[in-house]
Amino acid sequence: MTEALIFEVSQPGRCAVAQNPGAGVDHGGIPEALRRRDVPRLPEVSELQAVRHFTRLSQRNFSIDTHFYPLGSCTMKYNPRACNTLAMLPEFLGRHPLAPESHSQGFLACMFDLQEILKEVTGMAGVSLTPMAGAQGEFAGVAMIRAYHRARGDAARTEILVPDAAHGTNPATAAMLGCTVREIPTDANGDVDVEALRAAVGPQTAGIMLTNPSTFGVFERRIHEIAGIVHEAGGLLYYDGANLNAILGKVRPGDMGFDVIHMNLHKTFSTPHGGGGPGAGAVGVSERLLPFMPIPVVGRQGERYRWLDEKDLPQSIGRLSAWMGNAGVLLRAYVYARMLGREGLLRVAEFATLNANYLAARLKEAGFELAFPARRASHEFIVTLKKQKQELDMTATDVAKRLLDYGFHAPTIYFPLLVPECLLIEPTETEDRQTLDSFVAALVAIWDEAKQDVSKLKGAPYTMPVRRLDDVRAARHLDLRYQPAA
Amino acid sequence: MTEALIFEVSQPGRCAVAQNPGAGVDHGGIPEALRRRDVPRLPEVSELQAVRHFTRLSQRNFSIDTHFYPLGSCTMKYNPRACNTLAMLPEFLGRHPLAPESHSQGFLACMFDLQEILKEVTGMAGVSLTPMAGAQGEFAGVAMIRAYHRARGDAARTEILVPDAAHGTNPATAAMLGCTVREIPTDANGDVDVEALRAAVGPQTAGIMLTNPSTFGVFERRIHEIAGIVHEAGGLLYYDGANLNAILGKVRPGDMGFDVIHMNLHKTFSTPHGGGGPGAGAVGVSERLLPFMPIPVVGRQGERYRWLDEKDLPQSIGRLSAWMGNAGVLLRAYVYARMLGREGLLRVAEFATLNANYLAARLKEAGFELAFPARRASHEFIVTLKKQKQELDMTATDVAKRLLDYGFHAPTIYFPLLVPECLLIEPTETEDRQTLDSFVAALVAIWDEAKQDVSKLKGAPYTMPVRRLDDVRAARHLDLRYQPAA
Amino acid sequence: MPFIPHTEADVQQMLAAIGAPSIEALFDEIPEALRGASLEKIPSGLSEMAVSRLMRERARQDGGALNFIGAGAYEHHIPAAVWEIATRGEFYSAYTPYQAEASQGTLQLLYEYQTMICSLTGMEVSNASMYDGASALGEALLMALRVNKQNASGRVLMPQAVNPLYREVVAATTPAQGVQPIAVAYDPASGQTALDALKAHGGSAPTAVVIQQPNFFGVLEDVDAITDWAHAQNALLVAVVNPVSLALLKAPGQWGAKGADIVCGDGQPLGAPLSSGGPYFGFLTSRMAHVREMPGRIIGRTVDLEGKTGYTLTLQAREQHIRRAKAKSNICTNQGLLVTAATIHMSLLGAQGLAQVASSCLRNTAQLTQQLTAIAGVTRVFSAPGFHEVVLRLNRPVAGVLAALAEADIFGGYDLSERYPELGNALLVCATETKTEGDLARYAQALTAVLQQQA
Amino acid sequence: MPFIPHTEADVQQMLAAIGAPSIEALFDEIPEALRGASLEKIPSGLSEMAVSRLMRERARQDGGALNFIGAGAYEHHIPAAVWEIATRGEFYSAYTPYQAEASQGTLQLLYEYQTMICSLTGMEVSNASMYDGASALGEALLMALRVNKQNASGRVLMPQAVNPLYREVVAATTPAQGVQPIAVAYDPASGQTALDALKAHGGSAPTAVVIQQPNFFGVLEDVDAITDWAHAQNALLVAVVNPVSLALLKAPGQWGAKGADIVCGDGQPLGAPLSSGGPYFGFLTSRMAHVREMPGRIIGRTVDLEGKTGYTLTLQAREQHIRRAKAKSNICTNQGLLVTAATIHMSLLGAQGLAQVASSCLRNTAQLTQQLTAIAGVTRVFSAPGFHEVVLRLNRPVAGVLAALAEADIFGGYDLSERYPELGNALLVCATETKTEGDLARYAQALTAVLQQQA
Repeated sequence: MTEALIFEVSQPGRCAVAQNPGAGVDHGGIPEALRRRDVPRLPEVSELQAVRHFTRLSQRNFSIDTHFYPLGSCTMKYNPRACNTLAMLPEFLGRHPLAPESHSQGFLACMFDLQEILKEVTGMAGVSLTPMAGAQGEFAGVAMIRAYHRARGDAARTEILVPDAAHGTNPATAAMLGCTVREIPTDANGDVDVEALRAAVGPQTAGIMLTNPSTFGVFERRIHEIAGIVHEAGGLLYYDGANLNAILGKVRPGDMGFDVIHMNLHKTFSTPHGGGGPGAGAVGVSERLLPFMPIPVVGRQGERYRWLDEKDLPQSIGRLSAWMGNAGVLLRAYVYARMLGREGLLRVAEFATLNANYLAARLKEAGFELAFPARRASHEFIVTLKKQKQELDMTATDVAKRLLDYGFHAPTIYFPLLVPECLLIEPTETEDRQTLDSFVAALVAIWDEAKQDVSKLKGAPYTMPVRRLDDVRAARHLDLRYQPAA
Repeated sequence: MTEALIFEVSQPGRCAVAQNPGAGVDHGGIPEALRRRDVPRLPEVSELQAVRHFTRLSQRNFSIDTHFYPLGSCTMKYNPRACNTLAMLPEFLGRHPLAPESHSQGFLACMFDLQEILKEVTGMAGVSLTPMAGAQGEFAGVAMIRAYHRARGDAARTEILVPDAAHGTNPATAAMLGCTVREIPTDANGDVDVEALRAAVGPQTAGIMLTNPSTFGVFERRIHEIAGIVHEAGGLLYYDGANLNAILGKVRPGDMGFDVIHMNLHKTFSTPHGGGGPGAGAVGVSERLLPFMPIPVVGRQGERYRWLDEKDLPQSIGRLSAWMGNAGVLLRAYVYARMLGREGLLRVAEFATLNANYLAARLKEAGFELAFPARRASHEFIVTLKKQKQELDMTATDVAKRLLDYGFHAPTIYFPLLVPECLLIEPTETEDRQTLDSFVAALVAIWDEAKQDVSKLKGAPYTMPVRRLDDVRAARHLDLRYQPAA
Repeated sequence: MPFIPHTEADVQQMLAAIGAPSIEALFDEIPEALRGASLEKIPSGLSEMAVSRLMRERARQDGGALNFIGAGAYEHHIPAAVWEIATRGEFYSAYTPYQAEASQGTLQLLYEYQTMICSLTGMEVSNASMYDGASALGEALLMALRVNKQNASGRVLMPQAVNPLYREVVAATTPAQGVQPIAVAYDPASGQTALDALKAHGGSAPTAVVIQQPNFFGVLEDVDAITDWAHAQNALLVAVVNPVSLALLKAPGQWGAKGADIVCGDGQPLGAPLSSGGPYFGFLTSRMAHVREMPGRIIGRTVDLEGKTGYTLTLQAREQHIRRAKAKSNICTNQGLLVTAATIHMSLLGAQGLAQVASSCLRNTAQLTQQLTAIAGVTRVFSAPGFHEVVLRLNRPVAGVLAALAEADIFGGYDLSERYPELGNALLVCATETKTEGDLARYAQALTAVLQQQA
Repeated sequence: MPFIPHTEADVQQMLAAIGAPSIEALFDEIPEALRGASLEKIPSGLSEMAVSRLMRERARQDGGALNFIGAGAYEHHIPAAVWEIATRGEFYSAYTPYQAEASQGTLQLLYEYQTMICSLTGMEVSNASMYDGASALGEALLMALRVNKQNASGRVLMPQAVNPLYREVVAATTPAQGVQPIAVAYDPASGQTALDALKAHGGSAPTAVVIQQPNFFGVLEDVDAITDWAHAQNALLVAVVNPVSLALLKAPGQWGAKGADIVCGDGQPLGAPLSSGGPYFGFLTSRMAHVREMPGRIIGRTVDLEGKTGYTLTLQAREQHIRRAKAKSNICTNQGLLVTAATIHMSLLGAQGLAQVASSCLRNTAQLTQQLTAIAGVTRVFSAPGFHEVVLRLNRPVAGVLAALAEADIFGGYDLSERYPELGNALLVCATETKTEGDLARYAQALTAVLQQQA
């Protein structure tokens, strides 16, 4: 059944009375000319109508809490409910960002502890928690690299190197900071072409942005050599933490030679994705970048915690949000980290990797082609349907849509761009083996369906609230808000 | 898709580690002979598995929050979410029932206020909140009637009169108190046969249990006369509050002459039904029954609140629960009552009645037969499908099951027992007119389907997680718990 | 009008469809003298904002103390997931699953619950809940009376070591149907219900023998011997148990040679917050042979018309809405949502987690006992081993000590002197897994100070 | 192992399927020297029970004060339903809706959000959120630079009456792409951004003019005149607004003759708790003509292959995952869940409710101003009418007064003296609809006492 738009069930004059503060409407001293002339089109519904509408809408979503969600590069692992409950304790929700430090010691203690935990797991010298998502963490990282070079009078370093397999945010971020982007090719085994890198570096090199393991789901084996080349050339190394779950507790970016890292706490530290956010993109830095961290940071003096701001970090790249970024997300990450603790954090990468390699082995055994069959999978791996596309016209999209009917969210498809008809599959450590086995069975069944009649797949999905949607039409005939028929 | 039993996804040795307090298992000083020998069959699942399983199960329910639920006699109206949130404030959840009064003033104030509100809306002299559901409220009521007669040395009064249309709990309750039950017939207009009543009363009469409006959805017009007859005969009048929503703020049972009443707070005061409970069956009494109220009750002395127990009410019928019944439900009812306030409570019956009469009028207009066409509907009304059964073999069950496919919960069917193929429909005041119109359209459409081919209905539902279930098999081949194949 | 969606236009159009001039006219069958309550004493409605403020302030009045009271309601950790899921609208705002096809979520969950509670108690059948432990005991005795045709006297041997509040509920609710509880003394040294004390009533052809394990004093009873003795008298053995203790203690189904006949208790320790005493839920399990005498709802597994597995209410012919005055009980609404929570709770803990919780409770109470009895003027009363509660005797009246502790925001336990005056200044103390070493030390220090101060 | 479901048997069977001798072997491509972090400084894991205790204790440290700080984050009542629904697993634990067919819930909701926020701001297109108000302003200026080909200087007239923290974020994030903010003074008497002050920079061919309504001081700007003037300069008018105020204030789309070009702000007042500053969300709306220059995600309505209505991400060619270095922004993850909450919040309030909230805020702040300025040593600074914040001047340094109030658990407002030293001992105070008469009186009494004490 379709769910009507909430505007379609609105009735003029209706409202959820208990939500009105009770007093009437007046304009106080607002001058006539500045007053609103029309009534905004907000829903006019009862509380029950709103509750029912949005509860029903929620049921039209896949989510971790309801479905296996092996979306590569997104680390869709279980979001412990306790993280939500505890981050939403009334006192935390009620704390104004400008509350005095005397009334903020509980919150600041959590933030300070989280900084320390993140320093330890990444092997970095300092952490700032303010970036509100991975892309903003990247921004902060590149901005710090720029600030570092400038502070040394080395203003010519404006080029950022990016492997061709990098996330789109990497070049987009470099561009936002006015850097030029130079792509470095990847070899057939998924490693950066070190010779090409060597040829690319120079006095213009600000740094390199690297995801390790890469978006191909394999670990960059020559990372030490790469670090040496970039550092020798005077550049810095940026670690894109999107794939941090693959090495958490196993390898530390600081130990690999990185100068700056962002962490997607909504991936690796299991804060919820919320249907598109909020995230948190904390950044960690090596000693030489400490002065440039975005503010505010939390410091400790004896038993008291306090904010560090421009007065403490005069060389800071500044503020990326009005206050402490997505503080509520940071609280969730903190609770998660404390529940895992040292032992738990040491095991994350191990079991994420076990699950990925198991799933890869089972799929390979079932006849699927791995993009990098000679490599260990990291926390994720790539299946290419090149062969099935040629032989059966079964595309990655077809498989993705049909998987929904089997009760599984689709893997990431068509990314990384360099692998044809690819499925980037990330099971995460929180899924059990039986679920992985069922997923293999579903992919095998879908392939069998394609062998019988691929048109079955082309029509998928069949069991969702809608059949396959027309994206082209959406872009051509833009319909971006409800407007009642005149 | 089916949802496996949680035992079927269990794996030996698996558990949700974060929920263990951490220390190992030991038996302290428990003697060997008293120790458990086997391991209980509880699920062995990860936290994600449990969350996913029960979240998915939840989606296999209809509920007020997702569907119109016009279940007659059950008053399925909107359960304001604030009632839940506020009743679940940590301090309320954490309060031990035996906490000292010094640390209970907040809770006791709420309970005292609720007693006062319920006294006012029912017109009774006293209220005890302890009964945990309607049936226990009935028990308390009849027990008080018995205790009253006994206290007056009138031990022979052991007969309870019950109209033939009464809820099943009425005779069942009377029986539990060792009373005999005599049924009083109802006339063609749904009123109690007053002459039969007059003939039935006597020195054996303990009292009469009456729902008004009755389960036929019509108001007992001769209630004053009935009260006179029973009182004159020395009996007391018990008001079954199941249908209190029909008169809330409009007519008070105390003003009608009732001596005792139970209220289903999970109906009239909109606490949730929870898939079967918990409820709350507070009882209200007239002056003469005050000494017999179940304990505890909350009293006020100056600014302090305190428990009243056997020391204060030595003639009490005693305790029905170890403590204050379903205290958390009572908090919800209290929040609801405060949000409605005087004005809101005055309007409940008005709009519940408006909705019922509107729906009845629309269905009548569409050709459906009302069981009591000459009467005003109260908050609910009855459609009889006698004609459709005869002509098309369309039964109340068929309509009920098919309605599910149309996205509506079924009305109560085959109750009251006296009306053939009946649908007892209670829309409640919180549903909007558009929803009622859609419900009419669905019933009309179903009738049309039956005219085309009634077998379509016999196969319903089609869109639920299961098709029509075999209840006979369930009762014959009892399968009441999971036992793995040996 | 809070929660009423009608616009003025709606009202007019609806009245027109009805053919009534006004809403008031819809009440024209009600004698006019009765109409028009004014509800003067009820204050005006509050917005959700205002009522939230009020309730938060009232809640704050009651919070913040460290609790060592048990006495039938136990403070346990409840996983956050339990109530986040249980209060989802689909569980929270659904009715009793009369339309099974649209209620498979609740029904399957209840079937899973029945499986779990049967296994925990070692029994074959369970209903889908009673109101609470006390009312479950009452229903169990009424059921025993229906089942035990051989000894239908209604006499029930009821140890005084059974929770006194449960005994009061039994006294208030069952005698009208013929239950006659007979008090059985406990041994003042061990705190156990001695077999000899039961035997003293053996001649009376008891219908049932009740035994609570652990008993109200936290003391472990000799359940095997008592069960066998009861069966030798042709009495049914009705067990009252704490479900958390069953992670470590012998399942009632295995007591003695033949096991208990009916098992009941309060499910509160399985995921229900203390919440001022409710809502909790009662559980009740028994043997398959007695299923038709059980009160309350029961869920069965069946198939749909395509042969697919599904779940439904079954054996409804026992219930009041069918059987009316001849029903097995008048219970209708039960405590479904609490069972929902308990089922999620048990799934998250598992047998392993529950055993750890029980062990922690044991350890904490043992440690607390050690610390408190090290204080001058505090002694342990009973000698028999116990579970997670202990009776201590103070050298002065308990009420004053508890009041002084409460001023330090410590709830020191339950004062036994009112209901068990023979025990003197006796205090029932409980320390569950929620208590840290710091908490225990805080109690010990506070008690030391209070006893010194009052000395 | 918290949250890891593997049994020992699972691990062994999985390794066998992989053909690896151990989990460690799966990392054999990583140089050995890098492997084996010890994480020594991280404490051992806590059970959920233990971490709950820890967090509750920390939360308690911070709670209980009465808050009169606004300054960009506003305390409003949030209906209970908002977060009970927004934190349902299906919203909470879903990803960005890349698979549209399995994400219709989120997508339809976002389409409804776009409709609401367009209507509130009087604009034609909205994206599905930015990080917060400050970053939304940054993105709005970058967008202005892309849109305004005529005046591509990058110079942006930025009144000092715009939230200083927003200006700092703009300074940190936009100059690398060519934005040059030019400070524009406010009128020290009225608190408004005077047209004359803007005109002083008129010759510089500004790309955009920013105006915040109400401005950081809570003062209402002459938006019509400024908008018309900006357009006369061929500059885009970028509006920063408080969405709650728009229930009473003229929609930016109607400012001046042609309306604002880009509207942004912080959505926090629409259902996001204060929560130490985040997560909130930024909104950004504009005209249809500029849609292809908008940053962030946009949802469109379309049909499925049966012609049924559905919703999907659209215009993705603007975004980083497609366009990479040429994307309109690097934003990827946004603040979806906050938009979910805001959409539910706006639905529960409606235009009527929002107008009542705004009116209550106005009244409360006016009443508080009256009470506080009645105290000796307290005066109002600006003459122009305002919305729900007000600048007061004290007769002594603000910091000490605020510290003394905090000791009485009152947060008295935001100390302006650091960022606006020219205003002297100036304090920015806010009283939203959450404040009762009692609260206002409590503040006034406390301030009286503090000023007397410190006098």
